[in-house]
Amino acid sequence: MISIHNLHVMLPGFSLRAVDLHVGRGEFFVLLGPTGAGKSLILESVLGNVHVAIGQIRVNGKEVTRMPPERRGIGIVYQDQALFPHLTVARNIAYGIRYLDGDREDAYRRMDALTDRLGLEDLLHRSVEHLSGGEKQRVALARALVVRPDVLLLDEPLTALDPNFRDEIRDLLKSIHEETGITVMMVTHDFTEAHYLAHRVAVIRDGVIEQIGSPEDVFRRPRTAFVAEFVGIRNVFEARLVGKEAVVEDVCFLLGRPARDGERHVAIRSEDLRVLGTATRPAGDCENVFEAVATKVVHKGFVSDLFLSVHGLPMRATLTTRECIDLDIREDARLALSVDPAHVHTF
Amino acid sequence: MISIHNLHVMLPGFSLRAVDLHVGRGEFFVLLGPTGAGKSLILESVLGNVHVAIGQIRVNGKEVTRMPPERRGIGIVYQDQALFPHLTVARNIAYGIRYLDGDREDAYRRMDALTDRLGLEDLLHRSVEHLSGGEKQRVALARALVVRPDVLLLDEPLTALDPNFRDEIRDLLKSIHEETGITVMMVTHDFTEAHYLAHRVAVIRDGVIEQIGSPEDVFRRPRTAFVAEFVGIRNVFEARLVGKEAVVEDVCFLLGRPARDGERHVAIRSEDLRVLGTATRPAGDCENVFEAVATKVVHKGFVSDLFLSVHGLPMRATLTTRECIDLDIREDARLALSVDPAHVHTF
Amino acid sequence: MADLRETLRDRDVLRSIRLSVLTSGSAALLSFLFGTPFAYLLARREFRGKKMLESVIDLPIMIPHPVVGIAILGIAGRDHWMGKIIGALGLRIMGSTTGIITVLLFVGLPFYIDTVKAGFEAVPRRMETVSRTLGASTASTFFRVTFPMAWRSMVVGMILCTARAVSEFGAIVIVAYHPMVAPVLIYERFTAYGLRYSQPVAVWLILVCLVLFVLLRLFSIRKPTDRKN
Amino acid sequence: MADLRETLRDRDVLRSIRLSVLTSGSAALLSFLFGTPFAYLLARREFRGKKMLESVIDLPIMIPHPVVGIAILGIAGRDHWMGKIIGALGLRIMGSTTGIITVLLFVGLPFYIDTVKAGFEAVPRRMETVSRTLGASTASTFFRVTFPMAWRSMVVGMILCTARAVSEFGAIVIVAYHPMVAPVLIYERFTAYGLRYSQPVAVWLILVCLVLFVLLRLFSIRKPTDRKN
Repeated sequence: MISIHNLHVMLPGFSLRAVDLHVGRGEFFVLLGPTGAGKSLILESVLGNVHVAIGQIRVNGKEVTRMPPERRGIGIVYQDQALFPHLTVARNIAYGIRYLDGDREDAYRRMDALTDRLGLEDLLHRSVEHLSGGEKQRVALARALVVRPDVLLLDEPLTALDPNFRDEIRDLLKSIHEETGITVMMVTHDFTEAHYLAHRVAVIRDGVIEQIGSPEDVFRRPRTAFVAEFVGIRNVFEARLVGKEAVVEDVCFLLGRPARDGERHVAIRSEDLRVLGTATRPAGDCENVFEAVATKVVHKGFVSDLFLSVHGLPMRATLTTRECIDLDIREDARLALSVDPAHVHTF
Repeated sequence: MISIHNLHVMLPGFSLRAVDLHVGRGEFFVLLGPTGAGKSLILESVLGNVHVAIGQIRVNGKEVTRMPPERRGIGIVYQDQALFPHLTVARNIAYGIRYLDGDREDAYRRMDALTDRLGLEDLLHRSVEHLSGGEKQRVALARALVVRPDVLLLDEPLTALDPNFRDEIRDLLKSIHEETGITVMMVTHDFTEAHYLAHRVAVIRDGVIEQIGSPEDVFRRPRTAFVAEFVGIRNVFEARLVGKEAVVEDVCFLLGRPARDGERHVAIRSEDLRVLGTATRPAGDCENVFEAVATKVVHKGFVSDLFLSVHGLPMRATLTTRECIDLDIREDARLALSVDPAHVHTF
Repeated sequence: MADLRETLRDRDVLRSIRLSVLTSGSAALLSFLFGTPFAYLLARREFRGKKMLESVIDLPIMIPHPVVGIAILGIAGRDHWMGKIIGALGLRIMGSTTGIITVLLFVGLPFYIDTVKAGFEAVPRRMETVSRTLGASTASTFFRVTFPMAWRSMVVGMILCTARAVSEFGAIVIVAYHPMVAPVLIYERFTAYGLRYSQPVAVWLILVCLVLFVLLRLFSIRKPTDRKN
Repeated sequence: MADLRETLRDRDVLRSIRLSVLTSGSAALLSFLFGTPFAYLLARREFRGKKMLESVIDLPIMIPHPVVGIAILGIAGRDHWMGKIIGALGLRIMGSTTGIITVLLFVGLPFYIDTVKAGFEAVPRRMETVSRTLGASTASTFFRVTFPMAWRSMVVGMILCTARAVSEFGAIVIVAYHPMVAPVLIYERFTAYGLRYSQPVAVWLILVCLVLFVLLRLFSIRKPTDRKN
C-alpha cells in the first residue's frame, strides 16, 4: 500500500506539483507518461532519493517521507537491472538476507523457491556480466523479492529488453504479482504494457497527474485530449456538443448519453469504427452510419489501418487484415461506416 | 542499387561471413535481426567505415569497396541523428551543397522544396539542440536527401523515437521513398517496421544471412526456426513429415502441399488458427479441425492471446478481443480449432 | 653501466632514494586516509561552494613548486597561528622528514582525490539505491557495493600520488634541502660536479618511476568495451 | 602590501615574470601546432604500438623534474646526435631562452595532448561519417565538424600547458639558471635573502597562475546535463 499526498518536488528546470496517489494493498499500479513527464521522479520520491519539498508519502500506513530508503520496506527493479557486477548471481540474490530480522534459514528457503520459480537454478554461480537481458531482469526481480518488501517498484522493467524477452518478462511480472499478492508500482511509457498489467494507471504529463483509473477506463474514457492521444485514440476532435449529438465540421455523431456541461471533445477509437461494406448507404443526418472514402490502406500484419475521409473529416479505422481483404477495401473505395453511440466518447 | 558480394569483415570477437546481397534500383530493402547480429556492420561496410577483408561492394554499378565515403554517393540517417550541434537547422541541411558539382541554385531550390515537404520551414533558424526527436529525424533526412545520394542508408531510424513520433516518421519514410524513388537500405530489429516499409528483407543472425525475401515471404514462409520465431510465429514445432501430413506428438496437421525432402519443422502463425466455437467437434485424424482446451486468455486491447492445449501440445492463437468476447472464450473452455492447410508452413 | 653499479655503492644515493620512496609512500597513505572520504563527499553530495572547493583542491597542481614550498613555510612559521599549533605539537617542518611529507601530501593529494572521485562517480547511484532498499545502511552499502567497485581507482590514485611525490623537487628544495631526497641529491650533484655525475642517480630514480608507471598501467587498464552493433 | 608594490618596481622581478609568461606561451603555441595532429591521430586511429606511444607521452608527467632537465641536457649535449643537429642549426639549449622553451614544451605537451585527445574522442565518429557521406573530404570534415566541436578542448589544453609551464622549476633550474624565469628568481631570493624576500615575488607569480586558473574554469565549464527522467 502506497499513499502519496500532496507531493511537491522541485528540481532545477522541473517540478512535480500536488501529486496525490493511493495504491491499494496488492494492487498493480502503473505510472504512465511520455519521457520527461516526471514518473520516475515519483518513484525516486517513494524510494527516498529526492528531497520532498511538501507532502507525505506512506508505505503500508507508515509515514516514510523523511525515512532513509533501508527502513521503507521497498523493493526496486530498474530498467538496467543494476546488478552488482562484482557478485555472482547467487550473491546478488542473497544480498539483502543478512539485514532481515528473524529466521535466516527461512529466507534461504525462500530464495531457493524463488530461484526455482524464476528458472535461475543453473545460473546461480555465474557472474552477472554475461547474462542475457531477460536473465538479468529475473535476477533483479529475485533479489528484490527475497527480502519480502511491502511494496515493489518497477522502473521501466521491459523497455531495455529485446522484444522476445519483453513478452516473457511481462508475463512473469503478471504471474509473480498474482502469486505473491505484493503491491506493485510500475513506471512505463508504453500503454500496451500498462493495459496488460495494471489494475489502475495514472497518466502523468509535465509533473501533473492528468487522469487516474482502470486501464479500460483510461483507454475508453480519457478525460483530456493528451490522454486520448497517449492511449492511442486516433480520432480526437473538438466538437459542438448539444444533447445527444456531437457535431464536428459537417459530421454529426450520435452519443450514447447526453453530453455533460463543459465537454468540448469527441474521441473514437479506430477499432470501434465498423466498416459495413463497400456499398454506399445514404447517410442520414444523425444515425451514426456514415459515407466515407478510403484515402489509404496500410496492411500491418494481422491488422490494417484504414485512413478515411468522412465528408472531408479525416478519420482512421483499424480492421483485421482478413476483414480488409474479405471486404476488398482499396484506396478510393467508397464505404459505409458505423459506430456504436456508446463508443463515441466525449470529454 | 547496392550489390554486396561475398563480404567478409573481421572484428575482434565478431565477424561477418560471406554476405551476399543485391538491392535493386528504387527498392526499399531492410536488414533485420536481433541486437548484435551484425546488421549495422553491413551498413558500416557500405559506408566505408570498416576494413573489408574479402569481398566487393558496388553502388549503382560502381565498385566502391576501397573508396573513401565521400565518393560513394551514399546518404545516411542514424538512430541518434548525428546532427551537427554547432550549426543551425538550415546549415545542417545545406551542409553538403557546397560539394555538389553543377548548379548550386538548383540545390538550394531543392532544399527549399525538401524543407517544405518535411515541415521544417519554421525551424530553419533554430539550433538543433532543442528539437524533438521527430524534428531531428526530419532534419537528418533532409540533410541526407538534399545532395541526392544514389542510395540512402537508415540505421534504426525509428528505434530511439517516442512511440507517437515513431508512426509519423515511419509514414514519412514510406512516402518520401515513394516520392523520390531512391534506393533505401534500412537496419532495424523490429519486424513490424520491416513488414510495413520493406520490399524485401534479409534476416541476419550472428553475421550470417539466414533468409532473404519479401516481408510476406519471410513472414509466411520462414526457412529456419530462428527466422520463424523472429517474425513472431508462436507455433513452431519439430515434426515428422510424410506426404501431405505433419505429425507433432499426438497431433497431425494436414498440409497444403506435400512436404519436401529434408523438411523437419512446422510453423503456424497464431492468427491463422481459427476458433470455430466453444462446442466440441469430434476431431478426425487428419482434417485440420482439432479439439483444444483454453489454458489462458490474455486481452491486450484490440487483440487477445489465447493459450491452448491441443491434445497436450501447447499452442497459441490470436483473435480480436471482440471475437473472444462474442465466442465467450474463458479459461478451461473446450474449443474447436481449425487451420487452413495452406497456412501450415513446413521447412 | 659501470657508473650505474658504482652509484649503487654510494650510501648517499641509496639513502636519498629510500627517503624519497618512504616519504612519497607516506604521502600516498595519508592521501588514502584523508582523501577517500573527501572524494566520496565530492562525488555523491551537492552542497554550496562545492565548485569552489574543487577549484581549491586542484590549485596545488598549478602553483609553481617553489611557491608551494614558500607558502608551506609561511604557514608553518612562528608568526602564523597554524605554525604555533604545529610548534606546540612538537613538530618541525623546516628541514625535517615531517616537512617533506607535508609538502608531498600537499602536491599529491589533488591527484588522489581527482582519481578516486572519478572512481566513485563511475559507480551508478542506482546500485547504491538498490543496496539501501535491500536493508543496507549507508555504511554497509559503502563497504559492500561502492568500495568493491571503486577500490581500483584508489590504487591508481595512490600510485599517481606516489609518482607525483617521488618526482617533486621545487617545493622540497625550499622546505627541506636536508634530509636529502633523490631529486635534491641529483640537483646538488649537478651543480657541484656537473652533468656526468648527476646522470647515474637520475637513471636510478627514473627506474623507480618506471616501476610505478608499470603498476599504474596494470591497474588502470580499462576492460575492452563491448562491440556496439 | 607595501612589499608587493615595491616588488613591482624591481626590474628583475618584472623581467622574470615576463620571461615566464612568454616562454610558457610559446610552449603552449608549439603544443598547439605539433600536438593537435598528434592528438587527432591518437583519438581516431588504431595502430600497432599505440598503447606504448600513449605511455611515452605521459611519461614526462611522472619523471622528476631535475631528471627531465638532465635528460634534455644529455640529449642536447655535443656527444649526442641530436645535440649535433641542434648545434648545426645554431641553437643553444643550455642557459638560453630556446632551452627554457624546449624544457617547457617537454613538460607541457603531455597535458595538451591528453586534453585535446579527450576533446576529439568526445566528437562522435558518426558526425564525421555523416560529413564524409555529404561529400566532405577528411580535411573539410576536420575543419567544418571536428574542429568547431573540439576547439574548446584545445583552448583548455593550451591553458593547462601554459599553467604547467609557468610553474616549472626543477627542470629549468638545471637547463637554464639564466635567463631567470620567475620560479628560479623566487628560489634565488629565498636562498640568498630568506623567506621574507621571496614572498612578494611568489605572490605575483601566484596571481599570474590564478588568472590562468580562472580562464581554465571559464572554458572547461560543462554544460548542465539534461535531467534524466
